[in-house]
Parts: sequence; structure tokens; C-alpha cells
Amino acid sequence: MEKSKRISYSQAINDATSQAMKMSKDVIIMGQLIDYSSGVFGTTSGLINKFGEKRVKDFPAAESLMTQAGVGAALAGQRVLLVHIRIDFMIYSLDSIVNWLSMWRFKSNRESNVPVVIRAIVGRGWGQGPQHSKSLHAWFAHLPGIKVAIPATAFDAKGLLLESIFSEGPSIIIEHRSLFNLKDIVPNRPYRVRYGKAIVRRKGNDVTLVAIGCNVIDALKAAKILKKDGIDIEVVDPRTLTPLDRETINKSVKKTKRLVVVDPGWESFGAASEIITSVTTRQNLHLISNPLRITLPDSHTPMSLALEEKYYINAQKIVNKIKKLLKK
Amino acid sequence: MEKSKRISYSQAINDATSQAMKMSKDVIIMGQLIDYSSGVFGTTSGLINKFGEKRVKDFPAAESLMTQAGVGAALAGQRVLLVHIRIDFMIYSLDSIVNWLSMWRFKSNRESNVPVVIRAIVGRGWGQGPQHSKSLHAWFAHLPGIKVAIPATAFDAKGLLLESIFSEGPSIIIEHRSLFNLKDIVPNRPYRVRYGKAIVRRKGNDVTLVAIGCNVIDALKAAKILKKDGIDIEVVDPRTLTPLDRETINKSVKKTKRLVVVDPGWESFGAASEIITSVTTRQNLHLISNPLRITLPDSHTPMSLALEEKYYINAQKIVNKIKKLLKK
Amino acid sequence: MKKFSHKNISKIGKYKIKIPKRFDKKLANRLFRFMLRLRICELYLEKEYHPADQMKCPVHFCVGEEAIPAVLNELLIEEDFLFSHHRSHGYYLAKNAPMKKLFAELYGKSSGANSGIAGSMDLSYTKKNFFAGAILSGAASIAIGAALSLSLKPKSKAIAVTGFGDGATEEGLFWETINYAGLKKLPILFICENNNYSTYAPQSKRQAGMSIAERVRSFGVDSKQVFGNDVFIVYQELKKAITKARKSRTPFLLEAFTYRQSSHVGPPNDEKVKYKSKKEIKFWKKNCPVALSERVLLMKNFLKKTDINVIKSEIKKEIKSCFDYAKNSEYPSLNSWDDLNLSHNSPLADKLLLDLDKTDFDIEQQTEVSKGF
Amino acid sequence: MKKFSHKNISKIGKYKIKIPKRFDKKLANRLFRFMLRLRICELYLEKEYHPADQMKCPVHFCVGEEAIPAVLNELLIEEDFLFSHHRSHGYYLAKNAPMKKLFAELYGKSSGANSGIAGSMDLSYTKKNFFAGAILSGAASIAIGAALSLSLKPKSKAIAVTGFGDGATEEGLFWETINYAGLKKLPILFICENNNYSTYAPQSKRQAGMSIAERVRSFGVDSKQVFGNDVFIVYQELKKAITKARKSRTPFLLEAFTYRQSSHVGPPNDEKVKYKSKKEIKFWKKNCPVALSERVLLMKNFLKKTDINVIKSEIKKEIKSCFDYAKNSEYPSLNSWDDLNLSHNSPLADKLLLDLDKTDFDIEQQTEVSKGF
Ligand SMILES: Cc1ncc(C[n+]2csc(CCOP(=O)(O)OP(=O)(O)O)c2C)c(N)n1
Ligand SMILES: Cc1ncc(C[n+]2csc(CCOP(=O)(O)OP(=O)(O)O)c2C)c(N)n1
Ligand SMILES: [Mg+2]
Ligand SMILES: [Mg+2]
Repeated sequence: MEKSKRISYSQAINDATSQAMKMSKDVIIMGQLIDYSSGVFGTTSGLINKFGEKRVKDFPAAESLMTQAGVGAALAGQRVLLVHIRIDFMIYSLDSIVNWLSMWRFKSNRESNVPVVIRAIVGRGWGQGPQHSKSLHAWFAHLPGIKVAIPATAFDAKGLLLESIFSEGPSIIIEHRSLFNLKDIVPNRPYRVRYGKAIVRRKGNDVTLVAIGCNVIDALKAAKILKKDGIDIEVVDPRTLTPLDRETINKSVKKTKRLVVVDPGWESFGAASEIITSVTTRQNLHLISNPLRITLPDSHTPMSLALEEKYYINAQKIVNKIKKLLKK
Repeated sequence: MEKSKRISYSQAINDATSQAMKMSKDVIIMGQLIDYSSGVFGTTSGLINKFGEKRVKDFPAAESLMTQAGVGAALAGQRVLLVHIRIDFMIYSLDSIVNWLSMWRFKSNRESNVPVVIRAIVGRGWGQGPQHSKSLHAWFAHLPGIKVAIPATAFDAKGLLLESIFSEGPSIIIEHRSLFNLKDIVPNRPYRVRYGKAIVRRKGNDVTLVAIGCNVIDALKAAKILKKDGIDIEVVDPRTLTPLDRETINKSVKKTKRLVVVDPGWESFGAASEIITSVTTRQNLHLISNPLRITLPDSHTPMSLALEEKYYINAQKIVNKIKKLLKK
Repeated sequence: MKKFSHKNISKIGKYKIKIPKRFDKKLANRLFRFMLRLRICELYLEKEYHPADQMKCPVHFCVGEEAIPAVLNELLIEEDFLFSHHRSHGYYLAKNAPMKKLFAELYGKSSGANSGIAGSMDLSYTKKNFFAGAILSGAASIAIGAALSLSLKPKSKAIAVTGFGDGATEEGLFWETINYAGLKKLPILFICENNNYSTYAPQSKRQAGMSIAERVRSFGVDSKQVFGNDVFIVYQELKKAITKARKSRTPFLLEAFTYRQSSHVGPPNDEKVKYKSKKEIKFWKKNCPVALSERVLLMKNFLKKTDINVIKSEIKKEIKSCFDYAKNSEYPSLNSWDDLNLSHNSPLADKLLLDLDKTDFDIEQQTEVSKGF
Repeated sequence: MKKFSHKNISKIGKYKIKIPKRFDKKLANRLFRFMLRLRICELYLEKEYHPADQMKCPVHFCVGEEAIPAVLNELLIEEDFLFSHHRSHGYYLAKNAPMKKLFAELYGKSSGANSGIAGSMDLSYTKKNFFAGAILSGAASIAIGAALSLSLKPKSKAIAVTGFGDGATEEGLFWETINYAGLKKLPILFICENNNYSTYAPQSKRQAGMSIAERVRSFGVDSKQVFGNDVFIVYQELKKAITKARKSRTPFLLEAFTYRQSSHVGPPNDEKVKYKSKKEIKFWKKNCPVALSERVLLMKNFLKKTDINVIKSEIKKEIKSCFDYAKNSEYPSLNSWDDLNLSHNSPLADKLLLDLDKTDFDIEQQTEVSKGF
């Protein structure tokens, strides 16, 4: 049995980072304000004291350059962890991500690999508004050449971060801020959670509910509520979108014959449609009801609490939609 | 009967721009090199002579600013047409598009609307390579607050450009360079092609083939070949992705009971999966075979001709895949 | 002192403010009143903000940075465009947008400036050509477009103005903006409120070389540094710059040294991060725009203590009524997410364009493969 | 002449080139030979390129811009990183990457530098730390990272070098790069080949204010302008800068005025756009790096006409063999698109990390809504 402790999602990230930096001197971290006590919601606090400013680099408000600097540093031997306190600010660096980072290996015919890990935090609630809350995971999953993780638990957050840092290619980890205080049993030792391996978080026979990122916990809560009504939900958490574990999802649907996807992104052209398509293109005739997606509307995020409540997904909304689906 | 002439896709764009600028003094156009005789593949040639440098503005290599300048100018009363000779260069301006342009109306609670039209050209062939050939239409279609058109014919190119310029909100028009020399009968007078209205380019009973952008012509060619084998294809061209005409697509599939999507974008988390999902979430049980997508692989674009041939879709590849689907 | 920096400013000790000769008394009093109103507004908002937590909206308060908005309020005309960064309240009021609609916005109410959809960071008031947003350097760059458009209108005297912090100048987009302003000689006024911090990081940790004002000048945009808490100097400099911009359509950047007494964003209070020295806090409190001008106005007898008390109670009354307005307003309801995001009306297209359509297309053509670029 | 610009340079008429005192003869001859090799290479490539159209790959030729690569070839060490923009051939050769693999790359062959996947714009040669790419200012900004990493290695003398054009400096990213280089004093050398054009647009249409070199200085990065076709002056300046960067780890920018005799990108030939004046073409042809140095080497008797002929025929032989190599190579075959884009090996993770997994999760917790920012 591994020694472990019950810690929060943000502590798990801090833990993984600190461990990685201890294990390899090549690991450096860059980001705005990572060296202050507040430490990006606690995920980087204390690193500056342990590893010094050569390896813990506060960065000017120049997101685009930061990613490019990551690529260059990786070429010269570093393993680079970049932190964006909001994915919205990271959009300034999309050119770097799309035109450089994601195609670096490809362009060099696999000879040059850049271990750059980007942590992108998605805000939610308390009136964050449209410039502080987008979850663009579907965009990055569409882009070739970069792995995409979207961990829902502290255990996965640590394992996927370590795996990303010590792998050879670039990756983006989407972190939903609303998960940061959620606790989980996390092993002390450094371990890996592999890309492309979904996890069945709850077994069930009636419906396969694929849930992404911060909606995993909502899905599990919904499943618990539905159980009372005798509806038996299997909850699958893909954990990574690139690569996407299509097999595990398809296997589950083969059993349940029903597919619902809950995705904290915009509906159209989003992650939910990929997951549905990855099932229907394989075993469409096997399904006994239309697949269903539960997503954000095709809208930017409103500030007002009253509208946030309508905008975001919660367990009860999932319950209602699944009940409606089964009534049909 | 409307007076019309047979002109190329690029001439149609030039025609529409010139007409729009004549019809309204508010229309201005900005872009790198739009005022040279070469005129962005002929689409802007001659405008500088007709309208002068106050309205035809060559821009420094500052794509990000150009979009922001578009927003500001629109606020002060212009109708702005922005031209990017490659969508790849436009990626520098994604912050402007995502964090500003696309949410401008939303943030103002509909009070402030910015008529900014972005023409984004997608390169293809002759070794353009990965930094000159991405087709990111799925990204823009996922983003709320901005309309997305992807015209396949000269007729649609003119009609959608005029419609975009004289509408109130922002839009992105994705233009596949490989279509620029294709000719079509185009009315002389200014007309509109509306967003959200797909077109059935060919009627058929056996398979609904939804084709996007430059693949529309491949799809039509494939349909013609398949006809010889007695396979009757209905080809639907959505023309715009936001809004997407889900009704026309669903109506067609209701008839044919089979859906194939051909999409000049990367496979995973792309436009094809949205179109498939928009059908399967509505009438899954009605289909008699798995839906199929024919797309680019999840890969950046290789330079070498030998690999380009493997990478890109053509009519014959479509024919083969549809035959295989029907054999099952 | 010619070249300012936060390092050398704190050596001043006590700033000697003067009212310039022949400075209009009413104007001086108006500037003071604006600053006082903004100050009290922000202080009351801060107080109500937390721990009540009824305004569920991240807010960047601007206590200590009142001089620039006060001056803009005097010098801007309706038609001018004003673009602000995240620290938006002062600029909003500078454009004479209604205070009560600001309060209602923070409470997320439908009577808010943006019906509660935007909040403090993304505040706008279209009717007065005022727009804000949080992504750094965004507002400054959008201003370019407004200036460009205004420069096309030969009769217009209007200009584009944009206010932002020292941090915003680190974004590359800012330098694209400055290059273009210098190249095209646009009627645009850049106001950089240099408060030394980008969140907690001081300027010296983020920028080296010459000052922001000097950097800007190397791109062909004229600029000047001032002690930004001296409202009279700020007035004189901006008056000059704005008059020139209206007439000869040229860009200008003012780098105004000032200080944010508020937390970067509230809540939480950010004192525990300990990024500010006690000494500097003391210096800047003593030399804040309100204190400095109050002192000199009293000294010069432009105002009496009692006048100030009257003003204060007027302002407090206004603020109370704004709170009442905000608290008593409804939350927004929602008709359509779609309509909120996309405009489907197109009156101009309806007027100008024919409805035509066409299915057929000649498929016996070869698609072209273009050579080279 | 102190401050260069393309306007005042063309007034020179005939540039008076000198070989500096005590300049090593062998070195001078090597510089000349490199330039001649690059020139002939590009001319032959251009000739074969079109109308044969067998290299189906957009190419930005660099005829007229040979001096910088020649000097870099002398001064760079293996461990240095070199990042180039789209006009990449000279830089590629500067890093001693094999010419035949350049040719094969342009033909899209598997024996190419990148197996035909990258082409001319995105060329790289990992073994020699050489990397190029087409998106403007991308190469310069990536160089920052390499410099950062090198600055962490106390024993390393290696530096990062990046070559780009005047157009690249318009991108905001470029100024983020310069600010950071100046702030952190990184061992990085920026070389701006100012050939006056960004495609067809002259610098005056795109930039105002002070020169690129001066702008850069205002950000705390030392810089200098030179007549970039004088290979000896370029050598001296870069020698100084590189020596200093190796020793004291400081950034430097050289703005080298030069001219592209080639089309912006071929084919098509861009003469018909008529963006260059006949006069300037004449001036720059006469004062091109190869012609200038040839003249002075002959004059000084460093070389004789016959020597040059021998060199030329050696080079032509090499080039012929490169064409043979490229034309006779196979086209690439493809194993897996996936593997080409994503690395699935992780030897280090295999070594360091435990394989663990866990399904259960405590769902009786409230997700947090964070207040404020
Ligand atoms: C692109 C981007 N990066 C980061 C942020 C986060 N952020 C918000 S305010 C701020 C500090 C900005 O400092 P400054 O521009 O000086 O304005 P001040 O807050 O001092 O008024 C930062 C870093 C942002 N809003 N946008
Ligand atoms: C972001 C971006 N915008 C536009 C282009 C198109 N483009 C390719 S080369 C070039 C000209 C660049 O000029 P300069 O940097 O001076 O280099 P030169 O071609 O003169 O060597 C342009 C505009 C690009 N590659 N990247
Ligand atoms: Mg600041
Ligand atoms: Mg150039």
C-alpha cells in the first residue's frame, strides 16, 4: 500500500510540481505571480523558497512570449511548466501554441521534441464574466500535436501533471478552478496517470454518462440521485481528450446502449459532439435512444449570479435531463 | 432574370467588395498588401485606385492590432473588412477575436454591435506546409458571438460577403484558396446569401453527403462517379457553420437514412462531429448505417507533395469510402 | 525632477502642490469635487463589498487614482471615445455615465449599465462611447480603430482616449498599437497610470531600459511623464495634448505616476501578500490626489472646510440612493442566449441587398494548385 | 554616417569597402568563399526552381543577403542555437548543415533535412541546433527561451542567435521579446536584416519614429546599425557582440542594412508588382556583399581571378552533386500520422514514475466558488 494523504486539488498540483522539481534539476516553472505567497490559488506557493528564482520565474504580462520562451528553453534542455492563471489570458499565446509548440515535433520529422507543459486555469462563478471563464478544451483537443488533459480529481491532477512534465511532448492541462478545494486521497510518492486512459468512476447498466472536468463531480452526484429512482448510471471520466480513450467509452455504451455527455464547454462544435460521434460512427445501430449532450449554451459567460445559475450545469440539471431522456 | 457573368471565386470577392464600398462610404478594408496589383490573389486588386488609401488600408505585420482596430473603427461608424492572406497569420489576432470581437455585443447587452468581417484564406498544396494551410473553421464555429461562413462557390462567396458587410454583427469568412480560380455564374447586382441556410446542391436518395468548403466540389464529383454505380447521393452544402442549418441536414437524412460528412479540417473535435451529432441527437434510431466522417487526419500539413497526396481529400477517396460504407 | 520613476518619486517626501496662476477657481473646485465623489464612491463600495458579498463580481477599485478621471471629465466631449482597462470606475464616471447604473451592474441587476452581464471589468456605456475590458492592452488597441475612424471624418473634432496601467505596456499588442499610432498620426490620447504594480509585481521586476514614456517616443509618439496625483499638472498637460489632438490629429502618451491604495482586486484584501512597503504606502497616502488638492484649495481659499462638508454630504446622499437603486432592482431574466450573442437583424442588408439563391455549379473544373506563396 | 536608413543609404552611390587592418587573410577568404557558395547555391536553385516546378515548395531566396550568414558561420560554435525566419537557407548553411539535405528538402524527399515535411520556410537541423519557421517574429521569440536555458548553465559559453527581417519587428511579440531580453540580460544576439521590404511594402509605410536599433535600445537592449553588405564590418561588430554575449551574457541587436535581389518568394517573379525602383536595384546590385568583397580581395591580392574561378567550379560541382542527391532520393513514405504529431514514448517518466490508478472519489464535498479574482 502506498503512503498517501487527503489533500485538495490545488495542493496536489503544488505537490506534483515540487516533487518534479526535486527529481530533476531541468524542471523550471514560469508564470505571472507564481512566486508570491498567494501562489496561483496555492498551486505554486512555496516553490520560490525551495527552488529559487532561477527555476521559479515570475513573468511579465507577455503571455505570447512566455510560451515561446518555453519552447526555446525546452530545446536547450529544460522541462518547462507554464502557468496561466486564466485560460483567457493564454489566448494571447495561441500563435505560439498553434504555429510553434504543437507542430514542433512534426516539422522536425520527430527529431526535436519539446517537453512543455501548460497549466491553464478556467475560472467559474462569482461574476468572473466572459473574459475570465472560458473553457477552451475542445479547441486544444482539435489541434494536432499536443496532448490535452482535464483532470477532475486531486489524484488525477497530480498523476497527470507528473506524467506531463516527464513525457517528451507538449501538453495542456485544463484545470477548472471550481475543483481546487476538493479533497482526495493522494499518494505521497511520484506516480503517473497515463494519457489516453479513461476511468469508469461508477459502474451502472442503464446509461453511460461521460463527464468532463468539473462536471465529473456533478455527474457522480446526479448518478447518486438517479439511483434512488432506480436509474443506474455508469459514469466515465475520459481524463484526457488527446488522446481520447474511445475504447473505454465505446465499451461502456455497448453495455448500457445509451449515451449522455456532460461537458463544461459550449455546445456546438464542442467536446460533447466528438464523444458522441466517436460512439455513433462505431456502433450507432446498437443505441436504443438518441445520444444526448448536456453542455453550456452557445454563449459567453454572463456576470450576474442570476444568469450564471442558468448558464452553468449542476447535478440537478443532469438528473432532469436524463429522466426526460428515459421517459421518451 | 438577373444580369450575370461567369467569373471566378476571387473575382466574385473583388466584385462584392468593390460594390459594397461603392454602396456605402462607411465600408473600409484593411490587410497586408491589399493595395498592390497582386491584390491578395486578385481579390483586392484595383480597390486602391477606386477608393484611395483612406479606405483601402495596407497594414503593418501586426495582425493582432488589425482586428482590434477593426473593432474600434466599427464602433465609430465604419463597416470593416479585414483580410488575412493566411488564416495561420490571423492566429496572432485570436485574442482580439475571442476576448473582444466575439463578445462585444454580449458584454453590452446587445447595445453595441460591431460590423467587422474577417476574410481568412486557407492555403493548400504546393508544399504550403503546416504554417500556411490550417483550416480552423471548427474553432470559430465553436466560439459564441461570431458568424462563420465557408462558401464553396463564387455565387456564395459574393452573396455571403455582401451579407456579412451589411449585417450588424461580426463574421468570419473562411476561403479555401484552392477554390479561387473556379468559375460560376454570378449576378451583377448586389445580392445576399443568408447565414444559416444550407443548400442541397444535388438531390439523391441513398446517402446524405454533407460537404464543407473546398470539399463541396469533391463531393459533387464523387456523387457523379457514384451515380454510375447506381448510388444516388444527396449533397448538402451548409455554407455557414454559425448559424448551422440543422434542419436542412436533418431533413435530408430523414430521407436517405444515411449520413456522411466530408470536412477539410482535422478529424477529432472537428466540424464533422458536430454535423453528425446534430443528426444523431435528433434521429439516431432512424439511421440504417453508422454515420461516417471523411476528414483530414489529426495531423499538421506535410510539405512534400508525396505526403500532401495522402493528406488531402479528393473525389476518389470519397467514392471509395462511401462504397465501403454501403457494402457493410 | 525630469525623469520620473517610482524609485525616485518616493524620495520626494512631501509633494509641493501649487495651483497654477490664473487657474479657474470653479474648474479647480469641480476637479476636486469629481475626485472626492469618486473617492467616496469607491470607499463605500469597498465597504459594502465585503464581507457582505452581495456584489458577486470581481472589482478593481481605484482609490488613490482619482486625478486622471477628474481631468478627463473636464476635457472630454460626448463624441470622444473612452476605452478603459479593468480598473474602470473612474473612467466610467469621467464619461458622465450614471453612478447608479454602475452600482446596479456590480450587483448583477438588470438595471445595471449592461444589465448585469458585464460587471466591473467589462463595463460599458454605449450611449457615452465608454467601453472597458479586462484583457491587458485590449482597450488601448481598440482605441486605435476609433481614432482611425475619426481621422476619416474631416469635420469631427472628436478623439479616442484610452486609460491603462503600467502592466498593460508589457503586452506586445501595446507596441503594435503605438507603432500604428505613430505611423498614421492618429487623434489618440494614451494615458498610462503608472502605479508601479501589475497585481503584486513592481515595474522593476517586469521592465528594464528606459521609461514607458521614452520607449513610446522611440516609436514616433510624443509623450510626457507627470506626477499623476497633482490634478492641476495633469489638467494642464492633458489640456495641451487634447487641444493638439483635436486640431492637428496627433497621438500623445501621458505617463502619470500614481498609486493604488486599494487591493489589486477585492476581495480578498491583498495586504497579506506584503508586496508594498509601509513607507511607500505612507508616502502615497499623504500625497494622494484628494488630500493634495484639498490642502491647496483650502489654503488658497477656493473652498472652505464647511463647503467640503456640504459636498461630502451631497455625495453620500447620492451614493446612498445608488445603493438603494441597485439593491431594489430586479435580477435580469433571459430571453435568448442566442440573441444575446448574435445579432440576427440586418436592416441595412435588408435595404441594400437582393435575396437570390442558386443550387447549380459547374463541376467540370479543375481546382487550382497555386505555385509558391 | 551615423544613422542609417534605406533613404540615406541609397545616396552613397558607390560604397567604399575596406579590409580592416590586421584582418586575417584566410578568414577574409573564407568569408568570401561562404558568400560565393551561398550566392551560387541560391542562383542555381532559383534557376532550377521555375519553370521546372519540381521543387513544389514556396521558397524565399536570399540573393544579396549573404554577409550575415557568412559571418555567423565563422563565429558560431556547435552548441549555439540559431533561429531563423522564413528566409532560411543562409542561416541553415551558416550552421554547417549539409547543403544536399537542403536541396532534398525542397524537393520533398525523405533524405531532406526534415524528410520533406518542413520545406524551406520551416527548415530545421536539430543536430546543429538550427531551427526556422515562417510566422513573423516567432524565431526571435523562441530564441529567448534557449538563451534563458543557457543562462542557467554556469559553465556554458553557448548563446542563442536569431535572424529575421525588418517586418518581423512590427509584431507585438517582438517587443515582448526585446523587453524580456533587456530585463533578464540574456545571452542572445538579435540580427535584423533590414532589407527595407516586408513582401512589397517599404519600411516607411509600416514604421515611423526612430530606427529599429533605437527602439530596441529604449528597452534596455544594446544595438548598432551597420551597412550589412560590408562583410568585414559585419564581422567586426558581431565578433564584438558575440564575445561579449559569451562572456557577460548580455543581449545585443544588430540592424544590418541590406537588400534582397530575389523576389520576395518564388515563383512567381514579383517584378511585375513594381515595388522596387530601378535605381535602388542598381545601387544594391553594385554594392552587394559578394561584389564588394570580391573587389577588395582582388585589389588587396588576397585572391586572384584564377583562384575565384577555381572556387566557383568547386562550388558548382558541389551544387550539381546536391541536385543529383535530391533528385535521386525517394519520396517519404508514411508510417503513422499520429506518431508524426505526438510522441508516445516517455523514457524519463518510465524511469521516475510509479503506475498507479484509482477510481473512487469522495463526492460529498461542495465545489468552491472563489470570491473575486
Ligand atoms: C492578458 C492578461 N494577462 C493577465 C491579466 C491579469 N491581470 C489583471 S489586472 C493585472 C495587472 C495589470 O497591471 P496594470 O496594467 O499596471 O494595471 P493596474 O492593475 O495596476 O491598474 C493583471 C496581470 C489580464 N487581465 N490580462
Ligand atoms: C504573422 C505573419 N504575418 C504575415 C506573414 C506573411 N509574410 C511572410 S514573409 C513577410 C515579409 C516579412 O518581411 P521581413 O520580416 O522584413 O523579412 P524579409 O522577407 O524582408 O526577409 C510576410 C509579411 C507571416 N509569415 N507571418
Ligand atoms: Mg499598474
Ligand atoms: Mg524585410
